[in-house]
Amino acid sequence: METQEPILKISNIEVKYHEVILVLKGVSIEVPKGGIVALLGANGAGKSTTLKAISGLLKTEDGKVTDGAIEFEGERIHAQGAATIARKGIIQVIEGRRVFEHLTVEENLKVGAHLRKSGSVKEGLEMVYHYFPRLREKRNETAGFISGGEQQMTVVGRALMTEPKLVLLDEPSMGLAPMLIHEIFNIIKQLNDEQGISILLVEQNAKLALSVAPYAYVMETGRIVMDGESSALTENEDIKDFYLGLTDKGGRKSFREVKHYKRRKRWLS
Amino acid sequence: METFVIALITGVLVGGIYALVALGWVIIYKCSGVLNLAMGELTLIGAYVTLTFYTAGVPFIPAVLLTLVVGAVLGYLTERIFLDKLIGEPILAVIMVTVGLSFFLKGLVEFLWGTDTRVFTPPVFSIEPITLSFLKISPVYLWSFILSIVLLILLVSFFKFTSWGLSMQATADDETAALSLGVSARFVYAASWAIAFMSAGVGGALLGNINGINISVGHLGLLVLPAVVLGGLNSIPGAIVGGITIGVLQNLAGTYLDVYFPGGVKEIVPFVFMTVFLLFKPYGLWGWERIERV
Amino acid sequence: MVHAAKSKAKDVLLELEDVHMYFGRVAALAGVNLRVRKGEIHSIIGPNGAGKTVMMNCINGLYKPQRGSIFFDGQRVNGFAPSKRARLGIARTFQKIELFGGMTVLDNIRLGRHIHMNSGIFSGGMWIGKTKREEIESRQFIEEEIIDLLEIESIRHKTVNMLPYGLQKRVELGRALALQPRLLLLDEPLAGLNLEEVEDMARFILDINEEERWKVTCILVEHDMGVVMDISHSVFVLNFGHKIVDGPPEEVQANPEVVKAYLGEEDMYTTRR
Amino acid sequence: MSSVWLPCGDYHETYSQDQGWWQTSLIRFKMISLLAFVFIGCPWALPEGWHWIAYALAGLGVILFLVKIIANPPDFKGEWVLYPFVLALFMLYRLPDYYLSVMVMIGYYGMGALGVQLLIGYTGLITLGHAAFIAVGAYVSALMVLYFHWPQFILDAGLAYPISIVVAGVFAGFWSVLFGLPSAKVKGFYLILTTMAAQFITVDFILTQYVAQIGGRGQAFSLPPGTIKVGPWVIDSDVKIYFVMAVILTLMVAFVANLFRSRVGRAWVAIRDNDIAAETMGINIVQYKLLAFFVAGFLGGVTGAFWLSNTAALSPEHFPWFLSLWLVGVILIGGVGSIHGAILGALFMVLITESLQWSVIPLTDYYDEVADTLNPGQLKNILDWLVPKLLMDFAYIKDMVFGLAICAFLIFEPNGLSYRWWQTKNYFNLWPFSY
Amino acid sequence: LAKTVKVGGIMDTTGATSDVGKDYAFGMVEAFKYINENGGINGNKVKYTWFDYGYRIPEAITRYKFLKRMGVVAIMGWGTGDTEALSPTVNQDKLPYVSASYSAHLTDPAKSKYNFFFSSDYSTNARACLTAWFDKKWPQHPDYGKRKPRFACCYMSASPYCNAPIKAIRDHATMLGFEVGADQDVSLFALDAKSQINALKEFKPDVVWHGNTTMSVSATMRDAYSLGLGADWIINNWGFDENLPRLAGPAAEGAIGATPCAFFGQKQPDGNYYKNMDKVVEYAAKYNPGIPPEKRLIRTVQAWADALIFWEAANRADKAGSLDGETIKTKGFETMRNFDIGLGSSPVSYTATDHRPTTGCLVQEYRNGAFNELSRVDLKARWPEKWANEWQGW
Ligand SMILES: Nc1ncnc2c1ncn2[C@@H]1O[C@H](COP(=O)(O)OP(=O)(O)OP(=O)(O)O)[C@@H](O)[C@H]1O
Ligand SMILES: Nc1ncnc2c1ncn2[C@@H]1O[C@H](COP(=O)(O)OP(=O)(O)OP(=O)(O)O)[C@@H](O)[C@H]1O
Ligand SMILES: [Mg+2]
Ligand SMILES: [Mg+2]
Repeated sequence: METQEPILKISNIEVKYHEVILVLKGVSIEVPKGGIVALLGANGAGKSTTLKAISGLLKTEDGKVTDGAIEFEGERIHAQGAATIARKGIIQVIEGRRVFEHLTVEENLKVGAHLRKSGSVKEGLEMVYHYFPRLREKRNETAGFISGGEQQMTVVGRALMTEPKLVLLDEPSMGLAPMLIHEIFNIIKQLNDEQGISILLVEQNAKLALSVAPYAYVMETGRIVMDGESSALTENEDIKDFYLGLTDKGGRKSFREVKHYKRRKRWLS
Repeated sequence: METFVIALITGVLVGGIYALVALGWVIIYKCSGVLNLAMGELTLIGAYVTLTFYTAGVPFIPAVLLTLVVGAVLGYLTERIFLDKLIGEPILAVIMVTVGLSFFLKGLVEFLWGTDTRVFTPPVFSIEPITLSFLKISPVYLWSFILSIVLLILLVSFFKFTSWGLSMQATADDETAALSLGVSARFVYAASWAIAFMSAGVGGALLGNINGINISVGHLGLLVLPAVVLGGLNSIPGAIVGGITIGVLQNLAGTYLDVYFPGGVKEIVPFVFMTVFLLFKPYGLWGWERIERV
Repeated sequence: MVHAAKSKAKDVLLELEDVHMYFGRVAALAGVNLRVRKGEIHSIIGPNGAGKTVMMNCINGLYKPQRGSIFFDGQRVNGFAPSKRARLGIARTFQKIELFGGMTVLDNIRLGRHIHMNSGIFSGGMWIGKTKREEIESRQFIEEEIIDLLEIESIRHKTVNMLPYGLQKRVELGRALALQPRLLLLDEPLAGLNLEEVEDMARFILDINEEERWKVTCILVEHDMGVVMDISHSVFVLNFGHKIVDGPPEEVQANPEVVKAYLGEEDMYTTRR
Repeated sequence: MSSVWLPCGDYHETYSQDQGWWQTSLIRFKMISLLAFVFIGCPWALPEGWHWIAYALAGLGVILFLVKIIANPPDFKGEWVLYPFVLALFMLYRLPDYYLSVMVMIGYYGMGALGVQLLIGYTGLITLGHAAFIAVGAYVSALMVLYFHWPQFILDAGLAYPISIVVAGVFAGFWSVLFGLPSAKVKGFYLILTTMAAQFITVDFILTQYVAQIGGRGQAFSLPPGTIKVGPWVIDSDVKIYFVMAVILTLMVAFVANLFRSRVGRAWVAIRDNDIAAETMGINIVQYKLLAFFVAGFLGGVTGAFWLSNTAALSPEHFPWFLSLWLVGVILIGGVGSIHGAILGALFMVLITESLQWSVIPLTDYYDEVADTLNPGQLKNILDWLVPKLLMDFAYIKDMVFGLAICAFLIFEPNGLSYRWWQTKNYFNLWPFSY
Repeated sequence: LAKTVKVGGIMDTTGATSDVGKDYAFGMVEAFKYINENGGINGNKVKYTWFDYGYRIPEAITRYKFLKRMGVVAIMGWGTGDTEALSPTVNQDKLPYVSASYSAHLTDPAKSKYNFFFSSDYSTNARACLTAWFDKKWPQHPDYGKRKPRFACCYMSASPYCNAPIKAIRDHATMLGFEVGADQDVSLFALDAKSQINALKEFKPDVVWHGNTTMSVSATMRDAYSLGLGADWIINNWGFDENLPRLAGPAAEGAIGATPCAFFGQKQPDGNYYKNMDKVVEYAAKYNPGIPPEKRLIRTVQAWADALIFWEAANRADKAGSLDGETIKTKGFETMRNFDIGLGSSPVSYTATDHRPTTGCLVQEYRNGAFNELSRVDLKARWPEKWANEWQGW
């Protein structure tokens, strides 16, 4: 799939917060048109920051792309405003279920609709309800009061309403029940197949991420430390140890055992 | 009984004026979560601009329409110059900027138009009252009442049925999320200020006709706060209902309580009432409640 | 106190009895019964929107159930405000982090000590006698017990909302511990953590639960089956307000209804990390 | 919560040290010098013919310095060398009365702002009615001083006014709690209204309509010279007023500062940042909110009582709603959530307004001196046209500039002065080893 | 050898009373130009520095201290609130304080030694107007002789300016045999006074005294007009000026008020200017050409009058030897006996025991488009012993 020309091309960008805190130290990522790419990494590695850099939301947090370039369909976008970027078809699903609490679920979806080029709002809603039947039931509830999982669906649905070309998903599985996690990930796959939407996926649950994304990058403290085909990565010892939690023997280790030995080697940095 | 009805009707009509100014507050709060303490000055400017056109020979209605245009432009500029840089800063700071703004605008008004009282000459509305049996109603109030209702309908339908209105509310709710969906916060704020300026302009134009304009007209900007709160800070119908309720309250108090508590009862009754009222409805009639889910 | 007699069973710390909680039409809890024994880790699992968080809120008093009673250590606590329940020894962490963002880690944890201090405005304002003593004692406790346990020496003086998510979760746990609670409610402490942090967190929970100087009873709400099945003594499965089963992990995993309603047919260990 | 950084090489062995007032010797030096400046530097100078004392002190400083470098005794603190010099310097000069009266205004607004800071900055209760409590304090104190029948010995000892200050504080405190009650349910901006209610009900209604009428209007609350007496001193000159201000302000700041680093203060901040979490930590929200209102009211009351000493007659017009707004402005300029904020803010606001006022003088001078000396010509014509216009509209231009100053300030420094202050301070605390 | 004499001013050009305050401030500046261009104080140049205090009393206090430090010999003040607040300080500092507040409380040297103003005080004005109405208007009333005339007051009871003369008014009304109704509170910023008027209609007064400034006065009168109250209006001096007819329109017809002096540019019945009025007009045109004459108010004239009495006092003091506050008071003001300022004001006299400038005043009435003299009332002539013994200081 590397043969395909990329829809998004990040060439070693550097990101600073408040002009001082250097968070990204030369990150390069490529997302092929109509592909899914996973981005793994520890907490504080800079995954969300990367996504914000792409979608332009950095500026609201006094962050800045100080070096490198971000190209979307061959056009440099990192200097543009968040709203402009969104209009181009890059939609970020922000970490932590940022629904419009006071609006109803349906209104939440409608807000997304104002970017639609083709198709009416009605069709859009139908499409979302088709993927998330549960939202149809809650359509008139105040979004602030529905449960975490339902909020997650609302946020993803809202992104779909905009007819995006590229969706940046930040930890979609966070706090979801196992069944729902499957559901969401199936839907992600479907969207990718049926709507041809390209997806950049940030996920803590490495095993799942690697199962849906054919290609993945691994991040540590602001650097890409490893990337490759998922199949290859799953075989990598370090990945196994740190992201899949399998012991050398491939079996699972019990947390009660983990308890008895403390820190281990800190790798690659 | 007659006195009561008189007080009631008077209150409703005076409330119309309050409603007009209250609208300005609500619009800005609804779209950017900011309490605009410069509201009084916006009203002032509206009044003076209309007056200037009127004295320049433009008939009243066109003058008001022109004021709307000017208001829109001014509102847009204000947002661009003063508030744009503050997007994402602590809300209190933004509020304080509006205080600074009120100083600036006040100074500006005094500089441009002076502090002496101006009047619409020739008078737009006749002072001769419209008489219905024992009721005597002065035309200005009647008009402002009608106008506030019209504005109510316009604005409500704007926020309910246009994708614009929705985007604005979304921004007020969660700016970042709205941005991520391509809603430009800057534009929303600019628009909200423009609208607020316009409604304030109309309010001012009518206020100016009640009895002349000078800076003290700006005081109304704050006296309507109870009306705003009564309806809920971000409810447009609330502003109207609030305005009218407060108007009625004041007049009833003035008529019946003044005997027992001589002196400014009329001015403070709204505040007393609102304090008690909030105990039962902490977010006014239709204000957005703070969602407390952990 | 009719019920008081019933739940006198020595080893029961917390007991929910036929608790109902409605929000308009939504029945978040419809007659839930739960018994938590002293010293155990009791997990609560269930689909999103099942009512787990609501249950937590009922236990520590943020919500007031319309029906049913809640006993803590044999005492009926329905009427009590959250602050009062905290004084009785119920502490908790939150699903979405609820730290005091502006403060340093140290101050956050200090706040946990609130109920163990009692200096008023005057001694406080003069900074004399009691206040001074208390402050120093509590500081000592925090340093030696909590900061040491959670391995957060390095970030003591950092402002919390600058910290990455994982550490914030840890600080929140520390703050809860500072109350020296008898019952600790953990609402999705592992959500959004990566494997390594999950392991650490699990270790802390076990320490708190087992080590002599803590011995805290824990109620754990979590979607991470791996950890839940691993470390909890018994698991309570909640499905939209109703209990499905309540028993040891093995039994629960076996239960077909649970699999259908919650885990899903496929290999349940996909979501295990 | 600005935690002070320590320069490396400067450790704390015990926790009590870590909790202490002076984190480093440098800070101690700064604080003591500051106090010396406030109490000696500004208001007091050696009378004619006594300047040799200052020089003597300087001499002592030199000697200490020599001792330090030659025979360095083990427990000889470095800053001891500096104190004599500082003192000597402060003893030589003093501010003219007018500047003292400006300082008094700064102090007055500073005191007022402290209460507001406590409510808004530390407990997150937005108030726009603080002037009401200042007013209550002022009137209580005035009533006591004027109408209360004090036992003679108290009058002789000059305790009447000091006592009245405390009583005023307590009374205002309870008054404030009364209006704080709604805060149990009312949150956020809606609280603004209830506090505004406090303002209008208290000042515009109760005080003006009833209290101010006691003993016949007008002269009733004018304080004949000599009424305000602290101990042996009759407070009748700017210097004495200044001292009253300095003492009260210092006590207030110390009190509040201590409060904020103790249990109560932390509870308030917790409520501000996240009331739900605070409640689950065992903090009784309502109780602490009311406590905050009480303390704020108390500070307000004391402020008002102090104001008596600076004015010769009391009328409700001293405490308009504008004052409440102004005080909020002060803390926003100074920085929300810091004690420095209140003081720095007051400093900024007063100095801005004052300097704007001064700038009128050259304009007036133009007529009286410049105009005639200029020989007729284009320039003179322009000036003759421009200056009167400026002079007449000066007040408005002043308002505009003031407004712009506030806006500009908040746009470029939205976290207020105290933030910068904090940075610089830490820079100096770490100095010279600031790595 | 000529030295410069410093005089300070504390004016309100941005505050609550700026609608009249600005005109007064202008007038004051022009007046001092005039003084300087006519020899100053016995050849000494006067340097007049004024500040705006925005009607904020703490501000007024700092301004006062600033001026004191500049070493001014006298201060031209403004509002009642701040004048009374400063009065004791002024006594202590021995600084003559010529204010635009004509509150009777300032006329008793026992309490306020250094406060002066040229005009009849509010209480005197009110007494005079009531008397005038009672003499001239009441007899023409159909119910004359059938019943007592009914009287009520409208004012902002919170404002020192408004409520200063209330006690005197009540006293005078009862003395003349009015039936006095309940007061109505009208805020200075009131946009409408409908409820107050409705309340008044219950009482059916024949004449109402209004104690506010022009804005709210006109508002009240318009409502009274449109609600058909049908009473005559007596208006205190700061509410009675050229703006009243502009604002109130037909409602202003028949309004009665005491004017401390003639209106701006007003001519005597014989058709030529009052004494010094030509100067006022001339200097207004000369130094503020920007403002058209019809925009200038009686306030300018009042400012002149205040400036001129100070000028006279200062001249006398200077002749008497020195120009310090105390001399200006004792050798200056308190030596004036029936000194005629011109400008249509009554001649002023001050004694060491009595600072009431005049014993009566000119009562004017607004009718068909112009202010006309209704009558000149001299209270001292009419109630000598009350004037001497009772009516001072309130
Ligand atoms: N607004 C900000 N100001 C300063 N530093 C920030 C800001 N936001 C993030 N950081 C820092 O940037 C680093 C990366 O943050 P980021 O949220 O991108 O990590 P992440 O990989 O998304 O972690 P998580 O898995 O918790 O989302 C963290 O160390 C964090 O402290
Ligand atoms: N304050 C509230 N007002 C109205 N409805 C509420 C409120 N709190 C919870 N609910 C409803 O109660 C139900 C249960 O919510 P809860 O947060 O307990 O789910 P949960 O089990 O915690 O799910 P998750 O695992 O996603 O957190 C949801 O349907 C939600 O809509
Ligand atoms: Mg992230
Ligand atoms: Mg939950």
